[in-house]
Amino acid sequence: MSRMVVNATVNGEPVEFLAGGGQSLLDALRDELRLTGSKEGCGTGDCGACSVIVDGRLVCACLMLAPEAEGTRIETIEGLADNGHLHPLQHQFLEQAALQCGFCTPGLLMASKALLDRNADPTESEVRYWLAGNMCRCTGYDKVVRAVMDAAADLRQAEKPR
Amino acid sequence: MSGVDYLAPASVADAVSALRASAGSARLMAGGTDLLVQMRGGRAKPEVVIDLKRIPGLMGIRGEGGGFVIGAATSGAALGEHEALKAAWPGVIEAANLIGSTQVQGRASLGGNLCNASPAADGVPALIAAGAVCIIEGPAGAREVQVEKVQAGPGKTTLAADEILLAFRLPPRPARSSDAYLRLIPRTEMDIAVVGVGVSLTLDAGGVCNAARVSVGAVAPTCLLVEAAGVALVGTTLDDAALAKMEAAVSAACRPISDKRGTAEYRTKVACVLARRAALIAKDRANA
Amino acid sequence: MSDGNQGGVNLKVVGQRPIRPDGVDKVTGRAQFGADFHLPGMLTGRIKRSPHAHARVVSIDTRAAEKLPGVKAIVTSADFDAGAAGEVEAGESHAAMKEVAANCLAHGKVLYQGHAVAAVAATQPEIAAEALDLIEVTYEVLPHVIDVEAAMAADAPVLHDDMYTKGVTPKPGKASNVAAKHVMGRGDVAAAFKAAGVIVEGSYETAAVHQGYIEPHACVASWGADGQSTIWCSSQGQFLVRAMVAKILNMPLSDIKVIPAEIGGGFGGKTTVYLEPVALALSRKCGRPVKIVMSREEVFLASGPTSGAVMDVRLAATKDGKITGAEMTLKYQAGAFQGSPVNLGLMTAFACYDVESLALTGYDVVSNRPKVAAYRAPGAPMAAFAVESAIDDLALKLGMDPIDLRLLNAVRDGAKTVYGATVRCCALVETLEAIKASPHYQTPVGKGQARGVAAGFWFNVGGESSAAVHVDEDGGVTVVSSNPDIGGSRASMAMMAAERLGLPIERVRCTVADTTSIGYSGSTGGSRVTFATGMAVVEAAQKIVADLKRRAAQTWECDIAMVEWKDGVATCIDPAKDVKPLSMKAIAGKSAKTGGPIAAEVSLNAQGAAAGFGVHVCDLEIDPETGRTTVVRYTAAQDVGRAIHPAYVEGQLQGGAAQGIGWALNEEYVYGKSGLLENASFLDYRMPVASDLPMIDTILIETKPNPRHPFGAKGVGEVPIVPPLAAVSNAVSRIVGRRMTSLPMSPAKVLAEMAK
Amino acid sequence: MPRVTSISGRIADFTGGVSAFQVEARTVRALMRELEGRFPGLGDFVEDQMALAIDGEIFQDALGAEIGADSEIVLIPKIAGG
Repeated sequence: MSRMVVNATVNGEPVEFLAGGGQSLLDALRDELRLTGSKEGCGTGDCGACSVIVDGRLVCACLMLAPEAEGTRIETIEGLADNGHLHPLQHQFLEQAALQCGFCTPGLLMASKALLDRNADPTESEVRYWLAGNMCRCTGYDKVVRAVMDAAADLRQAEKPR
Repeated sequence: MSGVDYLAPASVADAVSALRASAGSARLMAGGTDLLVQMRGGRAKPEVVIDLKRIPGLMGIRGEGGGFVIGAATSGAALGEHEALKAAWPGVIEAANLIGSTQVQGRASLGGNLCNASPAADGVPALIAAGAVCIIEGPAGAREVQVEKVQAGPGKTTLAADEILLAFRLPPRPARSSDAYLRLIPRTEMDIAVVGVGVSLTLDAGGVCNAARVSVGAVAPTCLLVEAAGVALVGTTLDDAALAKMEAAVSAACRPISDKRGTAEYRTKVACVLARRAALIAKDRANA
Repeated sequence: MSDGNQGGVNLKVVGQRPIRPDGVDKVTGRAQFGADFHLPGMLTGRIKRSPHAHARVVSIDTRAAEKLPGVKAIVTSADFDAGAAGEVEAGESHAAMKEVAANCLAHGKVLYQGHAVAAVAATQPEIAAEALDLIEVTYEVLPHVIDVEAAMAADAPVLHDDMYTKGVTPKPGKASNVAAKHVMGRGDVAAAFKAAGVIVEGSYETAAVHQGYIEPHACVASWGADGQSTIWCSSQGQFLVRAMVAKILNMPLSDIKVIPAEIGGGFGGKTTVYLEPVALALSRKCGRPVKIVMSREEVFLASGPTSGAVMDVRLAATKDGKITGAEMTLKYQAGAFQGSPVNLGLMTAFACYDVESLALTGYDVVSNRPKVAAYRAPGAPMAAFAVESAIDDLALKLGMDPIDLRLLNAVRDGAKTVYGATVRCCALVETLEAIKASPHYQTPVGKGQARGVAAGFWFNVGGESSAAVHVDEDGGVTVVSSNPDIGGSRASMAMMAAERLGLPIERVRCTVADTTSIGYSGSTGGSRVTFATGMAVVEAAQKIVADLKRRAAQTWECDIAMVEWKDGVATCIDPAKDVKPLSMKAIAGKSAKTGGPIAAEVSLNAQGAAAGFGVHVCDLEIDPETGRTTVVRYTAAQDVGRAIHPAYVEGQLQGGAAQGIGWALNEEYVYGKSGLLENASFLDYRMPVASDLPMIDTILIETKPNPRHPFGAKGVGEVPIVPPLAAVSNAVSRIVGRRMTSLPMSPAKVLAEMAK
Repeated sequence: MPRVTSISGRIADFTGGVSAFQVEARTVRALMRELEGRFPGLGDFVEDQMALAIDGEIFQDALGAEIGADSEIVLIPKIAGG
């Protein structure tokens, strides 16, 4: 089996790792880079627990081969907080109790970030459809949706010129 | 997945020669959202994966001859962000954007959707209805073929083992033309279509339909072009009688199976319902 | 007030909504779940599973696999201690360990597709996968049976030739798939039906459904050369894992340390073992740590689910709606081994209603499906679906408001349940009234929509728990809990300790201990943790308060009765003493001089858990041409005693409702003719996604705090999955115009009913 | 004397069909002993697999719980949960 050297940027840091040709990006993140915040709930792109942002696009890390990451810019949950300062989404998830077991939370947060990166003021329906690929079995989504909408409001507030 | 080699050729020629060199042990990958699932489940065991996304012509959308050429590996998300394409072919784009979740949209492509050859592929009925043409490259050079000629059965296409689907050509759009795609799934998202229907049509100045194509998915081993359904609409204003005739044609064309996703009877019934609804949406859009 | 039972007055922390102590780890990806552990030299374990629904294992040839470079160990059931018997408390019933062992690795026969037959540990995942292919299992395929009524038929293939129906006298002469018959009842049912003004009846069925936790089962096991072993795993009970592994591998409990990982959902499905004994057996064979993680397909094939059920119910009532008698028969799938929650179905079926005469019969039936595991209020949702549907029929027949009908029949304190308990601190009436008065119920039903109402009950339990409270030298506090935190219990533990100690919540942290670091505790299940472990926490905090007062009295040289503890400060109330109050920090800082470290551990067996009641209302619409249902508005009200952290209590109601809606509309195990599961994936199992649901409004009823808990808490986690099945189906039935009797109400089924 | 009934048909497997009887015991521990003495196997079965409702209150694994002279004891399946 041939393994190849992959160079990419993960959470702003250049990384180099060895990847098998058939290895998923998720396995590479978890097993090679030990970034275990991205979770495997299904391995088939149905649950979104492994959501990461690659070159600005939200993807399931389980549905991308590790060698494809060559030259890309990858954002994972480990990079969402800025130097120890929680992102407004992380704040709101905590404030609103938008997690119970917390297993789907990293994926939900990354998916929500990708949404707010392109839509500063999403409707409830837009949030729900955008997050349809992120399964949560604990919360019934109510508090998750509220947290995302309130984080959007926080971000809009922070953007306002003072 | 041991022993899998990953190749990312930068040109079509390199991809074709890699494909030939693999002697049948390679799989082409666009977004990979079907292939990786099959590899994980052991249903696909390629020795080589040829990633097409680094080939310029396979990615992106360009205008050509009044129509559009869509690179076969272009992601659904990129299609949805192309305003001109969306305005001309809203049905094709809504179909492409129904494939999987937001995450899957970041990867899944119409080319992959077609070549995966699922009878329930969301993108395919819309492309067939649109009259889209596939641009295919092989050792003998390029050829073009109608989308409806590509699927050969579940998981099978009419492409030769050493051919590569490069792009789709969407024809120029006459005035007062539009299209629509509808599917039925039990949930609101994330399901495979139980039935999918694409309708594309053109109206004349008086609102009479002068061209129409209807295609259905998940009701036969391949997505079908139902020519009689399109014929039923031509020359009408999509009145109840015409729609009933179209539904009868759709119903006659359906030969579904009963499986975990739906019964044969239900699929046929719903195909008619969706065909009528999609036709009316396309009509409204064409009038708009 | 000094430090007595605070009940509901003057609470400063309890009832607030602080951020959970483990929150930051969970939103930053740092929380370590079962699959996140990595040890040096660790091997990957994989399980070889049966491709058949029912077969005799003729032989297992592992020779070729053993020769594959990188393969370090292979185990089969021969590697388990053959004498493993005895029983360990688990899930909804007592699991016979022989059967748990045979479920972890098949012994003689495979009883369902996906049943584990062997396992391998190898240096790389790819090698482990290749080794699985090289293990050659020869099967003699046997006829299979999937559905519960087919399994009960006289000519059905029998799974266990030593299974004779229990609970029938005389003992049956021949083995069958009916593991047990249960009968409960009281009064004179025949007379009730004879005198009835109205009778309604119906037959119902529900599909097997999976708990659907997003985290697949995962563990790492490491066996030491001296036999001392460590297991890291996500489970609902580290002590339960230890007990089961010890029995299956015939090891002393003290040689096994189980470290609970963060758990990615369980809902009852992680109250047993699948992987842990296998991983430890592999590690024992090769001396290296072994990690096994299930794929999602394996989770569906070989863990969970809960029983599908076939049910008949018949109600007798007076013309003004008083239910006077009921008959019910429940047939529950147990999966491959006995132990469906049918008993609990019988006990809960009419628990919301004061019905004089009852005749209830249940059957526990094995078939070639995965062994069922506990699932949130095990056994109750299906029975409630049948009963609440029948009550809706009664309301329609009598032209009564469904809430008024339930109010007329609702149990109140002092009522006798069919299972012998007397109802106490029950707020079902208040819960029904709250729904009736809710903005939702007060809003007219939308055009083209319908509304369904249903109630539900769960016992909630207490049981064995341990907790410790440690006062740090700076006056901060660490609470050590004995229960895996599945949905925020560290927050409620810390809050209860803070409340009793009079500290701000920020000064109290909470951790979950491994099996060597705290006394025994039952699992996180049965809605028991906030009640029982919470009781241990509060008692430990109470001991700390007493100790702090003693130390203050010692410092001041006064009588301890003259010391008051309030807001985290000791004050001397002896007017003769002129001393400054002593803070927690001041006392803790000098603890060495007043008797040493300040800590307390409490282990107890909590009695006095109080049952909970829920009432849900659901508005929905149906596409008349496709049969697709859309839930447009949903409200859940529940009798919660007192909400310690209301946001997490609301979350329990919302999550339970969502699971119940999935159960009602789309979730099911689909089997083909060959007895194989056709939808072992999230894609085709169809749990609700965000766009499938509306906001779920909640109403917490706190009028009847549980007097047996220091702050009045009742369990809350399980009740909310009981009402939704019928709340949804009652609404669907009203639109369809016929009683929907079969779950899930998938579009095709609804359309077919509408066409009738 | 305290009176014992059961809602579980399983008890009949041990009692030969008897479903209600009186006992002398004044604690749960004594009750288990008495059940085992009268119906071999039943005491152990109840102790391992059953809970008790004593005068309407449920006790699980509570051998020390007291039984009044006129108590009503119902043997019920143990309740756990999910």
